[in-house]
Amino acid sequence: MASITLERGGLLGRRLPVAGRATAALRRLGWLERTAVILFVVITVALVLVPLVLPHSTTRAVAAPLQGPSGAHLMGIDEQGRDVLSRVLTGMRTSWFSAFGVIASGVIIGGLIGLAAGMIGGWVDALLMRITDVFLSLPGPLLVLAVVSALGPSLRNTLIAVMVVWWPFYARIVRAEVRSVMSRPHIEAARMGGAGWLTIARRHVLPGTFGSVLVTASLDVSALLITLAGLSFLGLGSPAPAPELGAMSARGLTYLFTGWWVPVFPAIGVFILAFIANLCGDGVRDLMEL
Amino acid sequence: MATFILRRVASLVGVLIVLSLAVFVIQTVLPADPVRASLGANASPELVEQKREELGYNDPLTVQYARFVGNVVQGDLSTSLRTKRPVTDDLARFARPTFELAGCAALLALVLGLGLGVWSALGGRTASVARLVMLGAASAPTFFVAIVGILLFYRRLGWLPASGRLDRMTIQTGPTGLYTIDSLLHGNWAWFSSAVKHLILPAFCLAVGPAVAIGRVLRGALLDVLRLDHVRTARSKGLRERTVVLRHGLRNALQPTLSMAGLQVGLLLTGVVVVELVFAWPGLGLYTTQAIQQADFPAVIGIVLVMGVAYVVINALVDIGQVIADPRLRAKKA
Amino acid sequence: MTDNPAAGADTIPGDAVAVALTDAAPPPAPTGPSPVASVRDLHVDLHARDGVVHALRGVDLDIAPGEVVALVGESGSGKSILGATLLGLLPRTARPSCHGTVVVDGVDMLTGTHGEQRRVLRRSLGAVFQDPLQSLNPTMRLGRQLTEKGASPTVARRRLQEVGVPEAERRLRQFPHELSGGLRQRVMIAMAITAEGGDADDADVAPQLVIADEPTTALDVSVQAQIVLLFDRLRREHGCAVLLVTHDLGVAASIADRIAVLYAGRLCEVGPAAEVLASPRHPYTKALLDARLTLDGARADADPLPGSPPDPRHPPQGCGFADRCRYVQPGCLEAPPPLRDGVACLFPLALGDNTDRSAHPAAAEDTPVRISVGRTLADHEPGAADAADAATADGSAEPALVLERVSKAFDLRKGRIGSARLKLNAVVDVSLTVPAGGAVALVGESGCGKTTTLRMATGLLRPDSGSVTWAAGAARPQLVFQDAGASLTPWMNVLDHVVERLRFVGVPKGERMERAMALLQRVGLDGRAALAKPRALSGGQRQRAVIARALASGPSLLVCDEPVSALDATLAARVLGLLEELREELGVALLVVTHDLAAARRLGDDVAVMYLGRIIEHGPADELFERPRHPYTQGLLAAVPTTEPGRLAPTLAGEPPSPVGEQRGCAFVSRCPLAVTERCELEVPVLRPAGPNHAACHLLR
Amino acid sequence: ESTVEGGEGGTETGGGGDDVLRLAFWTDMQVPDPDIFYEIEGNQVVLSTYEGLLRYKPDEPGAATTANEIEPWLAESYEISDDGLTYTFKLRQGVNFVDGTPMDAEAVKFSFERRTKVNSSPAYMLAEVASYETPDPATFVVKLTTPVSAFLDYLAAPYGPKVVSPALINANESNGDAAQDWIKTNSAGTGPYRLTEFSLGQRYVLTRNDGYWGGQAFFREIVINIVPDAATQQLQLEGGDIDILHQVPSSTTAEFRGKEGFQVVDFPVLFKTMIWVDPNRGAFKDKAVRVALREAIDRETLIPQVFGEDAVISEQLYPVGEVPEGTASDAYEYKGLEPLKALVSKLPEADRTILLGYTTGSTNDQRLTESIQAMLTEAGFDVTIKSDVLATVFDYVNQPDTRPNVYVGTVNPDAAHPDTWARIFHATGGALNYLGASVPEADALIDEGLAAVDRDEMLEKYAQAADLWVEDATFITLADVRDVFIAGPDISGFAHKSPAPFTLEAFNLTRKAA
Ligand SMILES: Nc1ncnc2c1ncn2[C@@H]1O[C@H](COP(=O)(O)OP(=O)(O)OP(=O)(O)O)[C@@H](O)[C@H]1O
Ligand SMILES: Nc1ncnc2c1ncn2[C@@H]1O[C@H](COP(=O)(O)OP(=O)(O)OP(=O)(O)O)[C@@H](O)[C@H]1O
Ligand SMILES: [Mg+2]
Ligand SMILES: [Mg+2]
Repeated sequence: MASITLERGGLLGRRLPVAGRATAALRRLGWLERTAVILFVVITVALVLVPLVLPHSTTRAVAAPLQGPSGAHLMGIDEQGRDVLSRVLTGMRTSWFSAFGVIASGVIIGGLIGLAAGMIGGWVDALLMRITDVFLSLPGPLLVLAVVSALGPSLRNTLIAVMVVWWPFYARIVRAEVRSVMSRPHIEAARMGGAGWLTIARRHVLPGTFGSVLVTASLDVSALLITLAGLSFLGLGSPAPAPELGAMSARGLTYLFTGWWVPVFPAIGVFILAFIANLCGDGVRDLMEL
Repeated sequence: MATFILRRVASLVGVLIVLSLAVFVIQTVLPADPVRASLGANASPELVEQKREELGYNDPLTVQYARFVGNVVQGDLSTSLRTKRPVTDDLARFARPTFELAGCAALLALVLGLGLGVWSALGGRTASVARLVMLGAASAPTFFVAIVGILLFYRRLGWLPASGRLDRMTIQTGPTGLYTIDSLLHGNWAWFSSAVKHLILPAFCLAVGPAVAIGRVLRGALLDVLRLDHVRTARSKGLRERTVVLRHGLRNALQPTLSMAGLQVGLLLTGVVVVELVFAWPGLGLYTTQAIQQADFPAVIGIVLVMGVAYVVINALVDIGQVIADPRLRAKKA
Repeated sequence: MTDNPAAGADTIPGDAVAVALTDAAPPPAPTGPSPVASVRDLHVDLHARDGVVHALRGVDLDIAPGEVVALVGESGSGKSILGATLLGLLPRTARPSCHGTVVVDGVDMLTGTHGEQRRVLRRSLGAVFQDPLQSLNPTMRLGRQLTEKGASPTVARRRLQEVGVPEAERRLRQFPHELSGGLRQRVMIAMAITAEGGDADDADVAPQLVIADEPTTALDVSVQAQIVLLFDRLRREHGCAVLLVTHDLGVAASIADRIAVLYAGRLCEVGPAAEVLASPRHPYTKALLDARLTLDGARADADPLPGSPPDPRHPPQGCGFADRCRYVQPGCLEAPPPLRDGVACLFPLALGDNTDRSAHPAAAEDTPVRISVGRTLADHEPGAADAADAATADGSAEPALVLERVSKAFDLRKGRIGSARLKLNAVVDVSLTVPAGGAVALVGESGCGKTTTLRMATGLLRPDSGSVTWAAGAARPQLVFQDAGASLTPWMNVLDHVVERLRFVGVPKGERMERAMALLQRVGLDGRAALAKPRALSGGQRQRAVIARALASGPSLLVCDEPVSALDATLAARVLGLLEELREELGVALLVVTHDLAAARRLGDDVAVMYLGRIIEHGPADELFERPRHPYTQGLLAAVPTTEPGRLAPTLAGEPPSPVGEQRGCAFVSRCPLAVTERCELEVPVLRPAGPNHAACHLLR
Repeated sequence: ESTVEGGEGGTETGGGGDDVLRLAFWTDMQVPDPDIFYEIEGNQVVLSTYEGLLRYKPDEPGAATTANEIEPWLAESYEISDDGLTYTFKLRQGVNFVDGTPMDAEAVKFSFERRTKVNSSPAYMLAEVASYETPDPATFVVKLTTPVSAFLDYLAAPYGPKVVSPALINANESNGDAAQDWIKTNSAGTGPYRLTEFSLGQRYVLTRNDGYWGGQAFFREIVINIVPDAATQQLQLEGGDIDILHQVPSSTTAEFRGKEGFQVVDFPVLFKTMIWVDPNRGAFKDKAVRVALREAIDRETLIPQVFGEDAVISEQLYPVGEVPEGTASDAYEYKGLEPLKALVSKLPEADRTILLGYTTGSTNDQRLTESIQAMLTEAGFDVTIKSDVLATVFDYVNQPDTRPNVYVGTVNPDAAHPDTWARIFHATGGALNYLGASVPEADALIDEGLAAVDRDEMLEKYAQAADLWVEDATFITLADVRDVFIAGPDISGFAHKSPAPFTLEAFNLTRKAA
């Protein structure tokens, strides 16, 4: 180390670009997880584009009811004469982004509460955590049932109800993470250097919670997909004819023996999404543990 | 221990208060007329009014709530609008099958979960099979598993029944209301085998999700624990690998696994509703759907309270389990 | 082993030597009975994420029955891997690939069946690992853990007594967390010396070989000395051989019969302990000895061992030490020198010659292949100097720090309902003054309140009583934390840390980057390290980064908590050197906490000794080390291992009592070797002048 | 606790012999108390265990229509005074209750009084009673305060007064509850079966009443399991674990109609599927829009598409057989979407957004709703579908601003008298006149009709009222639904009364020998 020869430009220029880091990270994953991460991205993009490529209307009859899968209708025609493929795709899109919505809200609400509790500590922490505990100990599905039966079944109401029971997970995780970060000497070091609490929160605490939040969130996607599908199956999602996977399966059950494709394909739709999400979650966790 | 119990009781009370308040608030905002719904279309307005008065729906909500709390404290959850029975009776009746189902499912989930977790953590070459199995199972919605199960085991193979708790037979109930146990107590084998047969499919469907969740957490925890120093110590003693894993690994990996198991209880509840619906299992899930359809508020409140208690109690049990599993916590939580 | 003193002077090209010796070399087995363990040409490759690590690259070693072999070397040299190989416990996640033979008790631990290996582990081997807090199963009672290997409860109890665990019967039913670290390590040792016996229920069998991997590193000096002696006693009583893995030559010197020095996966010197210590023949061994801090106050060579070990993923073709060796010759780079006559060097230092460089054929001239990584302390004008100008400018009379009778107690909230709340008196009535530009060292065992004192001194913790005064007008004292790595924000690179600190002190945006780079350069970090995340830095680099960050605020006082305890001797020496330079150049005062007495002697003008929250003795460094007054100080000094073989004679028994609750009388009574009087039991002694020192003991004349 | 739950006989009855009939309920019924029960699911239990003085004559399977003819039952004959105020019943002799006590005038009086005392939903049927007289054990006289033309229908209706055993009721009374508690799990009627097990959520068991006055029913036992899931029900039917299914979606009946080894039998029933339109707000304030809406609905294609063979296009405002054919016609001419489109295009933006409701859980209604949504969307409306639980639907009358603008439902009246239909669904303030339609002239007409002593006059009034409502276009009657049962191959003896949906005459059912 004869001398330090890097000038400023050179210094900064040597940071790996994000894309490069991402591929480097990807390379460290097993093939299965790597495929999943790629699929995750692909399916998200594809689902965004679904309305543009939808072969048929999701609510209007396009053919005689209850016809099996064929070249023209890959997943067949349902009891109302609608194209199952179009409905399943749209349903997948709704599920996928609903799950993200709930998680995003959970992360934001839970994150803020967890951060406040973890950083302030003392009675604020105690109070916030008691509140969180109460929400956490609410039997989620029951609350959803109650809320939905009160506000009427609609996707929005279901999502609100699920959000109500979902954020406490994040509040807990973030708080735990914040507490452990706060107990690390680097916080004292920053404070000793004269950092204000905002700087500490932003630069020295929050980034430390990203990892576990990301891991939890990515594993949660599948849990949410399944929970939402289950609620929708119970008739607690959007009312018909909205193409929702769980509800489609539930209603289609009647045709299990006359037109298996009506209930089965939506269920497979849920399965595929949840599978990708799960695989990805595992991948993210493995990555974070490195 | 005393602190622990006190704290639990306090949290239980808190949860119950919040839950019942929530239901009460919902009750006011709900655009439904439970009295009219229970009396039917032809009831005269006077009759409806009279019933409303009788049931106290005309009082201010605070009065209703105060009365409700007073009654609950005395163990009275009032009468279901629909079944016209005391809600406590109904709950006692419907809770038992659910308890039996959920209990079996929880046991099954634990066993399957532990098995899957250990297998996938240590299975060597077959571990990836275990992981795929778990991923698959974790991705299948309960209703899907249930449909496939019925199609396969009832319709195709005819091995297992698809609905109810028992074949039609005359039985002595009691003392527990759990048929598997009662039948054994009465020494009635036909009864027992029928009860078990009816239990298998629904319990399995209910168990799949939690089992996989437990399995995955256990796998992670086990892999972490097996990296720890004390496991190296155990290996240095020349113990069998199986002994090392079971005695030194598993127990120390139980902590996060139990936490996960506690969280799963919440999810089990959604599953219960779906499974009871599909398998015609006469439990709380069924009661719940019926009560909600009919805006049977006393029943809904009762269900919510019972489930809330169950949830808190189970989580307390999980905590106790954790303390038992880890002597270090004993010192802390004592 | 044939004695061949001429070998070292040979000028035969390395290749030829290697070939000749490999063909002809008799196994370097010690004479006498057949060895309990015999390692031959052992190569171990481990698969890490970023490549294959060649952890061991041809190691031959025999361990005779009843012999203590100390395996020493820098961090990463492969010591633990060798130990693990003997135990057949290489980390599986690293998919180890080995070749060579490792025969223990007749079974090859590389190729033997699992059953055979397990049998050897149960009957012939025992293992003790570094961290006693982690090495016992936290959820299993000690009795069960002790008998798992096949020993009967009777034997287990006896073993516990032998290793000096009081109340053995009760301990069998306890869990590890209920014991202190020292006791836990004793339990580990007790466990290591059990073995599956014959059929008799209380057959008292001990293994033939105990492999102890850094068994004392995590322990306090006083406890460390006790454990070392315990090993010595046990091997005498049970006749088991010990492979003692350690990075501390002092520990090795204390009990080892032979010392094996490992460097970059190869043994560079093996020999009787006395010989190796007295007259090392491999330049590396010599450098190691030179780098060692000693208590005698001699300020050793600032950097006897420049550079760092080779990257284990890409070991050099030739001698691994070549690029750090002062005496390197072209021949050294061609092939790894074989271990011949106990030393793996083509040009070994002459026997008995510990100092004369000219004796070495290559010493006179500078080697052309030397890779220059020398210290460049004065190469650049330190850019940070101006940040500290204020401190130096008025560094006259006003002390940098005055602590006056500061106390701190922590509440322990673990009381059950109804029981009284417990107080832990971490620091009691401590007074301390650090003069401007001065240096004070604070020493004491773990948990005696050193860190707490420092936190109060830097304003991170408010004392319960007493006052803390900083030099007026100067920047706040900066603490260099005990765990340097943890005091860096994991997701920020080093440069960001320093830049941020400069922002806080109001350095204009345009200047920050330059100032930061200058500072980093000053402490010896290059551009690559500047951009690395803390995780990617070595221990020494982290320490430097933390120092640079602290300097960015321009403090008049740098408070260092255990700055070198986590570092290898060579790295430690360099960091200490750096601190000394900073003090001289920047005029920054130092308050250094350490449990390493040698480091304290080297750094401190004044030294204060703490025991259980109080300062029990302080005075000028030389005086305190040469003529300690307090029995505790005396005991501490006696417990420090030196390289004089067999010198260790600790006088301190036991461990410090609990700091919880009210203290009556002298805290040291329970361990005091002097005749304790009633007054000692009842009255807390205060610091009184004792010669140039101050000491708190009733029994001082 | 050690009670016998599975039947008092104490004999094991296995999975189901030939003399056990296995049925399925979708959900638990309300209490099986004839003076409280007021739902549809559960009629099978109440009507198999209790009987009234009169009954509707059962129809044959496949009957295209029904006359809803009333016949004496526990009464052998009856007379009505000219002023329509006094009803005299001659009671059938030799009828015993399940407990063996004889059925006589006192018992009938006791039963009628019990209904008023319990004062639950069905009590309204006896609201106009002035007094009862029992001149002799075989004669029962009811005096009304005012003529009620529907009174005979009430007595014949499924929810009409049933005769219960005073001995049993008195014996099991506690705290003056008229044995309401006891009767939740027991029965006290004269019917061909008695209730022997009532396990909520699981199963109800009816056991043959061997002392039944009409003879002995074929099935020794009827076991009714609660099976809430359609697929499970269907699977169990196919697996032979259930003998008869009811209330199945039309797609399933369509499937089974063509299937070997199953019978699909259907009957006329008083169900009508119709559309309620809220005339009080938005687009549909304008009658022209309502008319255009009605004429945009092509019943000829819509009904077969949704119901298959399970419904026929509605021809009258009233359910089948309540008023003479040709009267109260709801016919209209299908004019396509264009007229509606034209009107919608003129509507203010805000009025084009409409809420379309249906009741949660009804598959056929849901499909119908979806089709109508598609149609309305095409016409230019912005349609949101909302499904509500029944309790919420009942509350629509109190939610004039948030309830749906258009509601699709399938409903039935308590009895075959037009008043039981008109008064709840169409009359101003009717409990199930969900969306607040009101034609005051029609209200007056049905009041006159109810008070009419002369049957023809009565029918005339109701028909006139119906014409006014049809003219108002607030109700669009779509279909007369049929009550369809799917049964295993060996069941026969199907008989069904049109006012009692989902219910077969338990006494008539038999199993053919295999
Ligand atoms: N599990 C592992 N996977 C990959 N590489 C490893 C693993 N364990 C050790 N190594 C590498 O093997 C080499 C030797 O490590 P070893 O632990 O034997 O060093 P050591 O001499 O014991 O050092 P220390 O004094 O720090 O304990 C190092 O380069 C280390 O990085
Ligand atoms: N925040 C705290 N709460 C409770 N007890 C504490 C706290 N910090 C320190 N202690 C206790 O105070 C005593 C002194 O701790 P301190 O960290 O100052 O010791 P130390 O001399 O630095 O030891 P070491 O060499 O192990 O770092 C210890 O017994 C410790 O357990
Ligand atoms: Mg090591
Ligand atoms: Mg410390």
